[in-house]
Amino acid sequence: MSLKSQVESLLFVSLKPLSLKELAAAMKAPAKELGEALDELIADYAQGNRGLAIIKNNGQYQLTTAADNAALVQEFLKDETSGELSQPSLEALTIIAYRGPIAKLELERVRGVNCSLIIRNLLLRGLIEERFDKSKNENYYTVTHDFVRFLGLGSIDELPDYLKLNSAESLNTVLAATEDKN
Amino acid sequence: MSLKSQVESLLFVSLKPLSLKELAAAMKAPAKELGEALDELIADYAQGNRGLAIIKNNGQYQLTTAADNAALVQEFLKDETSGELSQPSLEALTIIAYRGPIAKLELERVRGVNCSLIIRNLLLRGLIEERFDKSKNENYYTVTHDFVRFLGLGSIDELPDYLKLNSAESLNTVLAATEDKN
Amino acid sequence: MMDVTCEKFSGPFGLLLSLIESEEMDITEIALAKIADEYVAYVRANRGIDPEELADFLVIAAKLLFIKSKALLPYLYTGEEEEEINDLERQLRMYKEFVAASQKVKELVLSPRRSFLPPLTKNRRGGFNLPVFCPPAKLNAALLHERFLILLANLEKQLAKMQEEKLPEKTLEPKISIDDKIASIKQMISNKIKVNFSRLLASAATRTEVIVSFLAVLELAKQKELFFEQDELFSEILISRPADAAALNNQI
Repeated sequence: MSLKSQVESLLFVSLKPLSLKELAAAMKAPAKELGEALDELIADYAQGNRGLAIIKNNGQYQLTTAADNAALVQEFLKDETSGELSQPSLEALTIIAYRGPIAKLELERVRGVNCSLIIRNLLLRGLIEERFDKSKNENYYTVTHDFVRFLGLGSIDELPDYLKLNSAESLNTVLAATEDKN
Repeated sequence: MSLKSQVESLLFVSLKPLSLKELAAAMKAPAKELGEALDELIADYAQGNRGLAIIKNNGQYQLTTAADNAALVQEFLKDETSGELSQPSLEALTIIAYRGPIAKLELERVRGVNCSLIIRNLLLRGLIEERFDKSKNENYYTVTHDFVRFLGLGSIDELPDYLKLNSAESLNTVLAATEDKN
Repeated sequence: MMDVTCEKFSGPFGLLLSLIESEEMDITEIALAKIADEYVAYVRANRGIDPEELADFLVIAAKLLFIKSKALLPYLYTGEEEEEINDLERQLRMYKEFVAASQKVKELVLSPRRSFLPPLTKNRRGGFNLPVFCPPAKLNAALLHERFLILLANLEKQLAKMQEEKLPEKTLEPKISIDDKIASIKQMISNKIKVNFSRLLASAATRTEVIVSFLAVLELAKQKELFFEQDELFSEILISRPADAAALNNQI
């Protein structure tokens, strides 16, 4: 594939702006040619009535949405994070509330489906937080202080029936099965 | 800005695949015109030696990197997911890919063996998803966008011999027999 | 003693297909009849068969033996069973197509071509000034509690179901062995001179055991350990040892 195509892929997956030097290193390409490919790509985006644009700032490049669509995007993102939770998200949040800290794999075991997107969505809304456990080499999830306060509680163990439900037999069984498999 | 530009912006910022309906609601645009704009955008990406591509699966759209740049992007992301699948999982996935949405009973009829564990495993790995069909009172399975991305395809109907296997008469006959027996 | 031609197979159809292919035959009734014994031997040896799948293997074994017996004694069959045999052939042909397709899918999965997404993080939303905390307005502690109870109830149902599915498997395992069944049939026959076939089946507790009994009797017949008598079509089948049968015939 051409340099232009390659650099477009990298800018798309990168979450931070990249310098010409970083891009050239990743692509093992000469900086000069790469710079030309970038200029061409920027021109393509500018001409083509596109929804994306490349911002060049302090010698760093970043792919972003076109400025003209900013209002639409802003509203879309706001709606995405402000509505009521979907049933699966609510279920995941409930499990994290009563059973946190809980690992992603454990949560998935309880729900029977992959939960990557749901976790990300709950994180984005500030309802849960992620903590990396070095000894287990895994991320663990708990509800945030903001969320506990939103529920009108002093701490999460003030949820109804917390003590009993936190150690519910069926959950223990399912999670014990998780440990076996690993 | 044009619909094509707007839809490109939304697909870029969305964390999950979006359906025509969701996009139309966010953009307050008629679904039919939006569908045409999406088709145009997909064609633009496919023709233009581009670093991006749109995957369409289950009536949902997602913006991704072009499959041809995989080696470069994989190295950049330090992604280590390998496509390791056991033969039974591979068979089940293949049948779901070609025949989805498909019910568990139909899948088992094709494989001649109980598939509960395999389905559970594929759900946990996020390779298939389950949808409950109220009118038939049964769960139906389809492959996920993640799996289509692993295949490096733009949509599942690009699989070899898709049309033939998707509508294989032999399958229709056998599955008709399944329905009779239940 | 057994020629292990298929190290790796996936489920009962996989085994069937690899046996037929190792004989370089097409999927036909004749082919199915021909590999019936090999299939049964394979299931008996129980190599690489997941215990949870054993019942599915036995169902196919029973169908194959049925096809084989039809090939040997065609006049006993009325034609009604034709549909069932065709059905198995059709299923197998279709399965074969999907196995071939799965190899192509495997190539695609293993090929370097693949599409990627940016890692799932909130950075992409930078610049849009989104609030950091967006709780769903209607959510409260009581609702969380209610949802959690529903979840636990569902989990318990699931666990109970899994338990149920596991139980027969445990009770089935000691009974499932064809060798045991052969031994017990030999025992029955050595105690009595003749045994009714229906009596053998009457002692079977489950469908799987009926199949196992049937397989065991066929196996004994093949090894010429048993002698079968039947006065007329559909009448009771009497089983005896060849020696006893010879002795009885001599007396008469």
